[in-house]
Amino acid sequence: MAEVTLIDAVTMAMAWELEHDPMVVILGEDVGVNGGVFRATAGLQKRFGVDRVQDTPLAEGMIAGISIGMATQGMRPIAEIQFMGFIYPTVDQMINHAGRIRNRTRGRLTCPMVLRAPFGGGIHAPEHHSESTEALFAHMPGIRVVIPSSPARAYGLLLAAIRDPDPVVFLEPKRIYRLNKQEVEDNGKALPLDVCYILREGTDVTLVTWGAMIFETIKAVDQLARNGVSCEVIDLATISPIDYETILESVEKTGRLVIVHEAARSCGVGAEIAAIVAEKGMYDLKGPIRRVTGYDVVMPLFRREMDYLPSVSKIVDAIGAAMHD
Amino acid sequence: MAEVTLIDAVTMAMAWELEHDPMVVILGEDVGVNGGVFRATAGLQKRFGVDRVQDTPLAEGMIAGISIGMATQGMRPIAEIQFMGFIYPTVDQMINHAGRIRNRTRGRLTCPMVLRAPFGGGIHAPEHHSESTEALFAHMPGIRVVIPSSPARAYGLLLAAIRDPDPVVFLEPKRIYRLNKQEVEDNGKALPLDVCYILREGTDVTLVTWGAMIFETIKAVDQLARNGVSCEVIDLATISPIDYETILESVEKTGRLVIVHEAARSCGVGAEIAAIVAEKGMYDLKGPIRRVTGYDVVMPLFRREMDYLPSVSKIVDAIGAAMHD
Amino acid sequence: METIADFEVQYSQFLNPEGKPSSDIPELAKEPDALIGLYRAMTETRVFDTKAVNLQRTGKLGTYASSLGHEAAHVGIAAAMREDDVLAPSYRETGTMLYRGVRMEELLLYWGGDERGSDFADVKNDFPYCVPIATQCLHAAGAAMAFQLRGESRCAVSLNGDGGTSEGAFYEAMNVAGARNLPVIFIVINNKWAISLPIEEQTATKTLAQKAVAAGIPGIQVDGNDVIAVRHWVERALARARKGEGACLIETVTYRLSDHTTADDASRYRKKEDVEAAWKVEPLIRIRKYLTELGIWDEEKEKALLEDAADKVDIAVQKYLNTPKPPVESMFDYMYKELPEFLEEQREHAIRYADKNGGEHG
Amino acid sequence: METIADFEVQYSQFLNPEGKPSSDIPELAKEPDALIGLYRAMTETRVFDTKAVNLQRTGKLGTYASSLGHEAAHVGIAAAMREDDVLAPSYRETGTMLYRGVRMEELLLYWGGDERGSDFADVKNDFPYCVPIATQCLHAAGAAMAFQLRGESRCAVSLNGDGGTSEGAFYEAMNVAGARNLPVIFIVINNKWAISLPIEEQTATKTLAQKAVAAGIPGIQVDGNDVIAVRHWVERALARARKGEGACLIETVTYRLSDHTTADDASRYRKKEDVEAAWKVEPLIRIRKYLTELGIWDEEKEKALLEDAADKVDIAVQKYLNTPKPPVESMFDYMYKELPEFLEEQREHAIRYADKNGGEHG
Ligand SMILES: Cc1ncc(C[n+]2csc(CCOP(=O)(O)OP(=O)(O)O)c2C)c(N)n1
Ligand SMILES: Cc1ncc(C[n+]2csc(CCOP(=O)(O)OP(=O)(O)O)c2C)c(N)n1
Ligand SMILES: [Mg+2]
Ligand SMILES: [Mg+2]
Repeated sequence: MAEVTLIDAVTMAMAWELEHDPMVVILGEDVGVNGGVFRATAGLQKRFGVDRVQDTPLAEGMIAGISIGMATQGMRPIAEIQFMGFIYPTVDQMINHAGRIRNRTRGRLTCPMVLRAPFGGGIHAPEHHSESTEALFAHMPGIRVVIPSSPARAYGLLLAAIRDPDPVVFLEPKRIYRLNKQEVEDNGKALPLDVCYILREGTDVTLVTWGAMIFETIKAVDQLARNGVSCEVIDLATISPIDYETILESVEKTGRLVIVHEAARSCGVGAEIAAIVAEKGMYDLKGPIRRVTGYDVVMPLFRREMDYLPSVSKIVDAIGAAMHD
Repeated sequence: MAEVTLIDAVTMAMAWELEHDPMVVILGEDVGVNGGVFRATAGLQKRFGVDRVQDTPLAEGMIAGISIGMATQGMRPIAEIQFMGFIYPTVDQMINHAGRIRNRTRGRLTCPMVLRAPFGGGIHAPEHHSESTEALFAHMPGIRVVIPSSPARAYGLLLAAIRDPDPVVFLEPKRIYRLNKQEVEDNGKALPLDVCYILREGTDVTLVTWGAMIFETIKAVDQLARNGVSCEVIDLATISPIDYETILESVEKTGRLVIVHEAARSCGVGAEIAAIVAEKGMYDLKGPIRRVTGYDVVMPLFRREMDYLPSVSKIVDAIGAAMHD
Repeated sequence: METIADFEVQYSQFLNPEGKPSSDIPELAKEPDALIGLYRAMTETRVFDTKAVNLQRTGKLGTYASSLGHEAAHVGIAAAMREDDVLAPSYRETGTMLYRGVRMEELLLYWGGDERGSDFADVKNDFPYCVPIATQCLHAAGAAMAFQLRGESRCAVSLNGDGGTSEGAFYEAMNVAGARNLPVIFIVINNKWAISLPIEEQTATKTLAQKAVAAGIPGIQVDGNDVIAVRHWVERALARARKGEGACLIETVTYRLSDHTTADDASRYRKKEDVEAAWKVEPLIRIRKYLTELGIWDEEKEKALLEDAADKVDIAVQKYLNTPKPPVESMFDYMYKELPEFLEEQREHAIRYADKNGGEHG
Repeated sequence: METIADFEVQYSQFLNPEGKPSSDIPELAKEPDALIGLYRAMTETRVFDTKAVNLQRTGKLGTYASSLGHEAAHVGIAAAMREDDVLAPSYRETGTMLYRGVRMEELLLYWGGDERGSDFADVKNDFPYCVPIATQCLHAAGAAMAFQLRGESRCAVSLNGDGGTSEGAFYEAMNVAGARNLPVIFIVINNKWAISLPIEEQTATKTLAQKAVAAGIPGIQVDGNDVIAVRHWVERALARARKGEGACLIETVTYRLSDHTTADDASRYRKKEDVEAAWKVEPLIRIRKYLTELGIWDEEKEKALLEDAADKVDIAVQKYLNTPKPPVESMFDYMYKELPEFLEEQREHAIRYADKNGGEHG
């Protein structure tokens, strides 16, 4: 069993499916001989041929649109968008077609496609290369949004996404692509979608987060553990639809909720989690729900991007405040 | 002073600004000789000429993009998107440019444009003609989203939107375009943006809603008034940024919050309102926050669209439940 | 200065408006049965269309986009296709869809506000009507890519209007089809109007066929009121694509004789004279004249055809009108293959309030 | 079949790679000062570029997109423009921006992760670098529409790469420019590569200039390593546009001699020989040879120029390196003309935590 990084796990999952399902194809900009700008598809074209791993011309709306066309005709395309900042030309195709075609045709045509994109800040990238706009896709009926936060979950969730009979937007937290390694068995076993993963059990506060922010959150939690604060850490994993039962159960136990995400606050996914708990878990709450998020501003260029992102101290302070409610 | 419909008020506001600001131009599909598919620009081309009121070729991304180009060079374009279901090709330009150019250039270039679109269901329209996806734009930093709910507010808010030094997405609830008339003085007076409008004062429950849903909400409130329930009705008006102070003050008084919107529930704007109150108004709440919204499904074709929409009875029941918490 | 590339756009017509052969007629035009089949389908399309407009006028159908005047283009395209090819139409190509085997009652259901109208009983792989303009061009390209990857001898056919040629998606689809040599045919049905915008204001190009030059694929302009020309060139294009020679663009020039949709009033923006002139070159007359001249058509056959078509349409209308509303929960049941847990509560809520909502709104 | 339209694409070069006139040289090429000015700007661009790459390599700059090999195109374009025209560049046209008057330290600030780099002190109306590919084509068209509406004699110039020609926005911009006769010039800097995708896989067209045919505007292909040709044709195009004759497309053919950006390793996907061959036709050599042949350039002048350029760049680098971080609240202060109330709390939060966050992440 190999120790792999998150991006290795992404590659492994795609390779497994390419190997086992002849209908799976990869397409996107520079995914072929170049192996993707982050190397997620490195070696795959060589191994599976130019038909299965195709470079496309440069047009994201086109990539989404032809993926939909292929998917409705029996293929299982995995399309890569180079950075989330360039995903917006796909919005029309995703909301108006990918998420609708099954419903529109009462199941006659379906759209089993995956739209992969690296997202998030903190890697000193150029302008438009550090966005986190998962909420846009989470608001689209019929679209699943999935975000892994570890190599093992990247592998299992991506396999599940590819096999899912419906469209999945699979967002990869690029800051942690190579942050750490984990043993991941390349056994083709998918992890379930539509469920949260509890990373730490605790009794005092529930923390809900996803993607790269898991790391800041865990650090904050470790720090607070020394002061005797027991945090439950939930990795949302499937951003849409949300497994709110797991969250509600946890809040029932802890009575406190802090949500951490990198995206802008207003109308972010954190708002939906807060809203659900304010609806269904209100009587369990000992105090206000708190969000630690990116600000409602344009992601700053990199000299100030760390000031934009939720940091360990911002999270520690938010949890601390929650404990004093 | 004339009695006018909401759409008349929209036309009046545009005419006023065309008359008084030579930098204002209108552009969009069929806005010229045809006067717009809903007749919002009827007569304007004739009155102000083909330069000031321009038909464009058929491409929404183009319409947004050239509006941005014009706005950065000193014009004040008002662009019409025919239906909200066709607004998605503008998303890339709106999020990556309209909402960013001031920040990117530290104020050197700015983007005083308005993107108008009719939205919402309930008019027996064809597929893709009944969407409410204001939340997508509300999540974009730097973009204002404004929705009027009466002729007077349409007039005043649209004037404010056109004069605003920053980009505004102005969404018009088409179901109530011609629902009722109101006296509106054509005096060029704008109404303030970024504030809610309190339509009814009350003490038992706070209702926050916007656009066409004001009507169902008011009916529900009237019905409940007969049973002695006193509702405060807040018209959100500016969907982003949200005037949360007015909402929090109201909840402080009533202790109960019901949010009503037509858009799909998950990650809708209602979530943000609920989240803010769960953060800052938690101790005022006597019971759970409730949302009455569209479902997380594709807006059904018209034989079932009324079942999708929040109805008076759905709202009445939600308020009733809130009163029993 | 050196010329490094040059391009031509050709125009083709076989039958002129008087029904006279205007150039070397292709083989097809010599097959009486085939010709009669085309004429029959065109007539049925028109009869259906007239009925649909009437249903809308009497409140029995929603907004409807008429195909009046487009019959030669619609039917010519469908007749050239093989059954296992895939069609990606816009919202107007009723004639093409009917010929492909979509049932009349299905199309009525669609325009009557019922999703089941797009669940074609007999046509399994075609795309349904597509409203967001030009988005379907990419679906056709994607379908063609699927056929190419699987080594199937199938083609995809994308249809859009003149207005649709201004959308980026149209060019993106042609470009990828050119670059990847995809078996897809892009057909632009140039009916001169995009709602109120005349083609002259839509683009500065002299033809729409020349837009193919931007994708490095062949483009041709065809008289879209001449069903023989349309069928001939679409057939040729499909044969080419099937041989692995790639995509092409066909512009069929016709005229929108109706309002844009039943919600539109074209008299606001176009001259009566122009419409009258267009009626003189409309597609049914010329093929009927040609058939008559060939001696294979007469008044009696015409009468029988019209009666037949009316009966067919009536049966479909009855089926449509007798179809009860879809169940309320159907808005949930096709969102995902399996209903996610979180939707169950919403589904129950909808059922609880079903049919209580009528008349409450507005 | 009847030919109803035809088109040609012309190619123009004045100076061949050896610096010899290859066709009738335009007036411009006979003005020594002008030529020297162009050569000077090209050289400064290259010196700046080399320095920027080095800064990145030593950790003093973020990812940077080199302009190596594009100097003739970049400078030729800028030199043809008037000061009050407006430029809408992509992320690579450093040479054009410098010539337009953007300061070197501004561009370094940009690539160094500081928004103030796009707040040009001397160039008030040009667009900043644009990263989302081809979106800027529409901004140029919009700017041109503003000039047209106000009756100003100004033009907009849009720049994008070969890869950018696959995006719908590129075609949408050309189409509206054609349809509305806008004073905008679209320039495609065809450097043969879009990151790892060679132009042959990007599109099936023989030239990129022919994409103009789809918009009904003229298109021409120019040797993008020949600064005289670039400047000449852009000047002609601008003069035409200023006279109200509308838009056009100019393809400048060059080669990306560098990696795509400093984050790329082009050896993964392209052959050394190809790059070596491209170095033989690169743009600086030929103009230097021509100037030398004319007797207006020599080793000494060359040395002085290089020293000068190095000094200029050094001063800019010092200014850049000495610029402190922007204040943390600046991420709020330019979002809207006036800070909305709801942002005040977030702004204070950010200030409270400012500079506490270093090193915490990852
Ligand atoms: C993306 C998009 N924008 C706008 C509309 C609204 N709309 C419907 S039809 C139409 C005109 C289409 O003209 P054309 O492409 O020529 O097709 P035709 O209706 O003439 O068949 C417009 C603007 C739409 N359906 N989709
Ligand atoms: C819309 C969009 N998609 C993808 C990218 C990522 N990307 C940056 S440069 C590039 C290739 C561009 O090639 P080309 O247009 O030829 O310009 P060049 O880099 O060669 O100057 C890509 C794919 C982007 N910046 N914008
Ligand atoms: Mg048309
Ligand atoms: Mg390039």
